[in-house]
Amino acid sequence: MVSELYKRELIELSHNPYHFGKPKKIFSSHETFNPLCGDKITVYQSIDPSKAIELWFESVSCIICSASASILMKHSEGMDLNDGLEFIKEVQNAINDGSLCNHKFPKALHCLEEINNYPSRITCATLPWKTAFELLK
Amino acid sequence: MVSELYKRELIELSHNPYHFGKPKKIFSSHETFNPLCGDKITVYQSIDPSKAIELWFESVSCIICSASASILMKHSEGMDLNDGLEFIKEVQNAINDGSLCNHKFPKALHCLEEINNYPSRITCATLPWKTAFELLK
Amino acid sequence: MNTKKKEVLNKIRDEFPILDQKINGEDLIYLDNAASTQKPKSVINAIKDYYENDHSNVHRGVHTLSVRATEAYENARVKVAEFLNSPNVHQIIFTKGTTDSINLIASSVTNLVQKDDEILITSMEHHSNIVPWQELCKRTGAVLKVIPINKNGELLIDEYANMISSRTKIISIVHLSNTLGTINPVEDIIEIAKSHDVITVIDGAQAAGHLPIDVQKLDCDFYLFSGHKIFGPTGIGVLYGKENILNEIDPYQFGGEMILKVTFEETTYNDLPHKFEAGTPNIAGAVGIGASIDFINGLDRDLAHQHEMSLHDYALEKLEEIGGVRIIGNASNKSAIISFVIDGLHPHDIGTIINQKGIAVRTGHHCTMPLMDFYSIPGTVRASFSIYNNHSEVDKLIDAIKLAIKMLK
Amino acid sequence: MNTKKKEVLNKIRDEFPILDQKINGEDLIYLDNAASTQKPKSVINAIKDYYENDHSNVHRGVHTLSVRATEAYENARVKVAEFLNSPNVHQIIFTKGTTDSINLIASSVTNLVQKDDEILITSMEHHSNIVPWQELCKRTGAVLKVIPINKNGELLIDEYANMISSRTKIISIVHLSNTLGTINPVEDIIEIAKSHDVITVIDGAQAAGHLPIDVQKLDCDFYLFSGHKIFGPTGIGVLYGKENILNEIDPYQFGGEMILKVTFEETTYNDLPHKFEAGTPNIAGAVGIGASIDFINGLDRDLAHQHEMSLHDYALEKLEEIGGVRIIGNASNKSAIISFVIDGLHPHDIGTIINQKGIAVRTGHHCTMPLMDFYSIPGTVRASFSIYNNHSEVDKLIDAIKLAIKMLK
Ligand SMILES: Cc1ncc(COP(=O)(O)O)c(C=O)c1O
Ligand SMILES: Cc1ncc(COP(=O)(O)O)c(C=O)c1O
Repeated sequence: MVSELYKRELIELSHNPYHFGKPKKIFSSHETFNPLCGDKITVYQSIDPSKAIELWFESVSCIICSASASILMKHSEGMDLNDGLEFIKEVQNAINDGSLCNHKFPKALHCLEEINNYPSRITCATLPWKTAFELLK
Repeated sequence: MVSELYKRELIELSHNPYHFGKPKKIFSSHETFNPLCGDKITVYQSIDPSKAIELWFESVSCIICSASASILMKHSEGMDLNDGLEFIKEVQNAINDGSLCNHKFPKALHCLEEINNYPSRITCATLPWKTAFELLK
Repeated sequence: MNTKKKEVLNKIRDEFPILDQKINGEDLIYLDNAASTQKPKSVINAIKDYYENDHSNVHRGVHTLSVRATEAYENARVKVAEFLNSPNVHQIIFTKGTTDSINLIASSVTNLVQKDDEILITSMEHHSNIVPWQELCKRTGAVLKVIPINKNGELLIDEYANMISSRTKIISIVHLSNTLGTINPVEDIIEIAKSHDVITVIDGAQAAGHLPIDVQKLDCDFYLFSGHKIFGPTGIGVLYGKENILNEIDPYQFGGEMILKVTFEETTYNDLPHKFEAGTPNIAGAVGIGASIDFINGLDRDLAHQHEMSLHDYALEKLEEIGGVRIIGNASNKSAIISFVIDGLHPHDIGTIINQKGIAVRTGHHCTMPLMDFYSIPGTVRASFSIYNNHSEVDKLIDAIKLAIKMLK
Repeated sequence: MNTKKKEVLNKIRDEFPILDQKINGEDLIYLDNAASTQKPKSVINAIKDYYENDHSNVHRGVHTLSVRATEAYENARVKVAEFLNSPNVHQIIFTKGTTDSINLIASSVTNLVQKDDEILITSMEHHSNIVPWQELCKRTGAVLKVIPINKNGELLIDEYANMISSRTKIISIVHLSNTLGTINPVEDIIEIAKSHDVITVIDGAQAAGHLPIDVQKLDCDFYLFSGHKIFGPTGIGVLYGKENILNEIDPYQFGGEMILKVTFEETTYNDLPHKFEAGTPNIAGAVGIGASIDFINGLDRDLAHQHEMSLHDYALEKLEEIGGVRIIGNASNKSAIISFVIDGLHPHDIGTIINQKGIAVRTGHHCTMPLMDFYSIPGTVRASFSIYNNHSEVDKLIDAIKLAIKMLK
């Protein structure tokens, strides 16, 4: 059921995403497009990533993408660069194969698990993670 | 029946075509290809066509094409240029629509009438006429 | 609607086997016709029959199947020629689709285009009618100019008349916009272009299935469309061209069929239409597009048009009653395509939710990104109607949209 | 042949509905398989089922039919990737056919080719693998060089080794000659090319249906073939390319699907494979080629090969007994294709007469005119065998040829 995809918490997240907007200082940034719809997301790193990860984002995007970005911003914050990159890669894979309900991931990610049943929307969920990886790698 | 297409007289004609080969003197010449098979035919006019038509031909070609060319060489010989061009045009059309058995055409042409039932071979029959028309027009 | 008409329409709908299915437990409601139409039995069977009875390679064979396949293929060309009222059959070139047709032209005219020449397109073009011209401009140093539109989605004809000049070489415009539904006044546009000796290219991808097309009356140099948008198969398209220009421009692809004579030193090209059809063609595709033209010819086209427009008008009325809905494209001359956005909601989320109710609409930029930029929107929800849709489907669409709004707000 | 094998072969033959018909009152004997193979029920039904159940436009839709159509299309790509043992699925590009594939390459490599670079082909190439390179040479000032063959129709490998040099940029050769049946030693050819950093293009139009293909083992840069020659539909073909070179070369066609972002100023291209697939693809064609690969995978390929070669050997023996018959193509490594000429008779006349007996052979130059020039012949009669042919068909072919000779001499 589509109501399982559009869980309340997901919708809320998308209405009030964490670290949405340009940060005051920009260390680096990367922009990508969702090939499905042309939606654009820009991910910013506000400080030197060798110190810690601190991401912000701007996008015109759907609920799935905004909520996914919000979770990324929040849960990568303060991570060490290498750990962060690994985390991002793992989440990307888990979104693709529907294994987000794994104890190693933050609970917030569970609300994206259903996306695996909507193959045309998977890129909406992975786009922020893909963009952040490109930015930080 | 295919034996009606390959009438004895047609085969004989193709074995011994009239005015086959380069004439001693060449006034003009034109070469074309059969798009079906790549066969080449060259038609030569040996004298000034404003005096009279006198055609020769060289070709590597099938029975249909050789016989058709032979008939053309023979029956256009000595014609006035305008009459000749009209004759050539009319025969081309008649080959296409299967109306060669018309009293206005030389009897020799009747042996080509069946070609109309072999659509893929029509160009074999019309090629010499088309080439001659291009040459003389 | 009277019962007679209803019966006719129901009968037509029965011709489309795909429509008779459940999606997520609900009746399929297919409103994505501008992306691709469904296929009537007659088209599906024509392809099947061809493969079961007549298939062979064409043109160079003397055996019966080859003759039959050639006839099937060439008969399809005759049907297309009549469909467009082309003066000659050999002015019809089969391609892979509209995109292939435009790429063919944009590539083959290269030698006619010089530095600083201008190519005109419009703000409402499909990417297929933008990017090939950008590439032509890159190759030649020509300049791409864009005819603007107003917020209703109508071309600014006066601007166009000002933009066209002796530098203009080509104008390529969409007949019927896939995003806005706008029907452009192509006759007038072509007339103005002709008076400046400009080559006219009409992208008829959307128009060919909905409007009667007469290329002689239009007097355009090129007209293009795709089989899959006129009830025909995928992988086949049409390029109509005026004879003189088809003879003048270069061939596009090279290989079998398009040659008369090949040596390693030199190659002689074949006559029209073969000059532009290299390689084994999509024979079954041509057979299919022929059958789709027969299908269209068998329709009462006035009835079809009335019916589609009545669905359009009805849906528009109902949509406008929903709070927060904004219609994108309000041209005075329109076809049965409705694009809209809903305040605060993303088209994809709406599309995903109404799909739960069995409803197929297209969401996104519809391959018209510059147009999305013009309206400052990321994309739209687009419902596009065909002859087999009906009013109760519109009702369900409206209900589903209301549900989506409730769920997502 | 033992009864078990015979049963298997009969069962396979029953899969092809077209074969069960009379031509001119005689059983159809289809020996024109090198031009195009016939289609098994599974392929015809896959296309029909697709249109009856799943059709929609692909890639940009969120509704169920669009997801299904995308999956059907992309699954076909996976099948092709496995069929060729491609390291990655996105290295498989769908095209219109072999001719389209070669044109794509010859166009897209333009920027890699400089004046006086050399392009190598062979004397036995199909026009589709000659003319696109001639055009590339015209555009760039590169030089086309032709690797010679001997009278048996075998490539002169030593000559090739001498011809290749630091100037050589590309070699494009046929894997299996459609006219001669010659199987070229492509592994060796590619190995030599690699040691000179030469881009290798293999025209697999004839090979893909008859030989197991492993692009990783071959280590070629490009491999190409057509659906319609491997029991699949018309209008679909394949281009396999190595990832680095596919990324390096320019896109070929421009429009929808192949872009990431379009503005009127600038366009960003999409990733592989989409970069090379502009416009709505031939979705049903891809579904069909997928089904044809399933069909081939379901065959006992050793049995198929043995059977075809036994038909070849038997026909060859019988033909050589007929006075005046000359076989064109006697390579030591051959496939089940026999070309021949008969003293004093033109191939077309023979073809027309044996068609009266229901027999379909191809006659003419087979799109290899330079090869015809090499043998100083206008064309050949070509009988090409497939899995569904049988020995009694060969007998009838021989009888019909004898009849033709009697009639025409
Ligand atoms: C060896 C070879 N190369 C290329 C082609 C061209 O294939 P298509 O006509 O399917 O593009 C053919 C088929 O005629 C062929 O036999
Ligand atoms: C207006 C317009 N032009 C061009 C195209 C491209 O057509 P195709 O994808 O069939 O090549 C489309 C279809 O998407 C269209 O709607």
